[in-house]
Amino acid sequence: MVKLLFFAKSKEIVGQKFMNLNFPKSTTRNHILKYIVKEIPELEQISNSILLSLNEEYLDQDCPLTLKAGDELAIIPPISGG
Amino acid sequence: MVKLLFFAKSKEIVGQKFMNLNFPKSTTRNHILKYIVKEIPELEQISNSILLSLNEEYLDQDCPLTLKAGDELAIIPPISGG
Amino acid sequence: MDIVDVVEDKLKVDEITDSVSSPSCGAVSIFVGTTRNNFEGKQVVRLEYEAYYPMAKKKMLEVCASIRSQWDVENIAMIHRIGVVPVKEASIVIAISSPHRKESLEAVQYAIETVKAIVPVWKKEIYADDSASWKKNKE
Amino acid sequence: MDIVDVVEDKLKVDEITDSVSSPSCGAVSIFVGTTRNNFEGKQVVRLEYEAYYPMAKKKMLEVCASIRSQWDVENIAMIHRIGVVPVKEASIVIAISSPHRKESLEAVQYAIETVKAIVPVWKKEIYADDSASWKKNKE
Repeated sequence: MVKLLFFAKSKEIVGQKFMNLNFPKSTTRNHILKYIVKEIPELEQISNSILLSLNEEYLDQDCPLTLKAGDELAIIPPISGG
Repeated sequence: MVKLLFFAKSKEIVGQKFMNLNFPKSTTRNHILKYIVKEIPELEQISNSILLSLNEEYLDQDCPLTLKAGDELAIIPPISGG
Repeated sequence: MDIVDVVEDKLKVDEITDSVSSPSCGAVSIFVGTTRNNFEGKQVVRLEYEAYYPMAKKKMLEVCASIRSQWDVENIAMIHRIGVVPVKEASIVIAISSPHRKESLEAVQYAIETVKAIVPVWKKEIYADDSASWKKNKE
Repeated sequence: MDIVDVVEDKLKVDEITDSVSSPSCGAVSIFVGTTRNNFEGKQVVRLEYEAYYPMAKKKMLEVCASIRSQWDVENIAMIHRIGVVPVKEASIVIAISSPHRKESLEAVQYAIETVKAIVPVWKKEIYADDSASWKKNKE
């Protein structure tokens, strides 16, 4: 089980702060995003503008990666701090 | 009579904050400086590094100028504010 | 010393300045981001900030490390306020001390640019007509 | 609003920041010049500042005018402390607010450079061995 966190607009859309999901173990950033949108179709509207993070690091590139239990994914809508 | 103010090192050299002096009425920056050094020879040691101000404006150039009673001249050693 | 934090309380510029000042430094440069009362003609009544806490702190520490690789600075503090921030109050304070002024002046400018680009914090503007909008920092 | 002053009291960064912040501004950039404890290996125990009061204020107002001719800023405060300034305490605080951050960040850098170049204020360093030296700002 992987914990998926929602912030800002994505949190408003989903209506909760996080969700536990079973992701495929061997995957890539783009597969994760597709999987999230399949599981939570309301997120499709913002899927082009969001970033993903894994264990507090941005997933910038679509490289192969392996998820393990306890990993923390997050949906990062466009940031606006400062 | 013109009031001549001393600051920082020039004040330490002269030992007072100001002095009233009778300057020639029609003069220039360079004449004023020569006149000051003639009246107060101790200032010669710093005369190459100081600026002069007249009524709170720097005398940058050696242009003709006219002094009148009540004018305020000041010796401005190298500044170090901030 | 690097001090980074995400807090819900009002930010105190004096305390943050004191926390970075050092007897071997001649300069502290500070940037304070404050809440504006307008956006494209609409009246902003308040801002609400939220953060991905641990990642925000981690990214702020990365900004500190990046500053230190570029400038000779002594102490860095970056404190972001979240929750409701009323108009005129500070949402972020960045304070940097350095032996000479040039370093902290340049570093504070780099710091706010970089924080805005990489630290996961979100701002929602709430307008006088009750509408609201999640903002997006410019690239 | 331009606030310039030469004072003998301890400078309060909070108060000066508040005095420039404005509901229409998103940024306040601040520079704090502080007393260092060393100069070329010599231990500085304190600094003594003196100013040509009226001319110093006049020149600070000129710096304000010059800033406004170059950047869109809202409020400017420049307060120079004179008399004895102990190590670590502030000798000058410059705070500038602007609607957007770029303007106040650039303006505060220009402000401290220009103040150091034209405002008639003098600093004497007093060292641990009782010797002293009138300083000179670099060009």
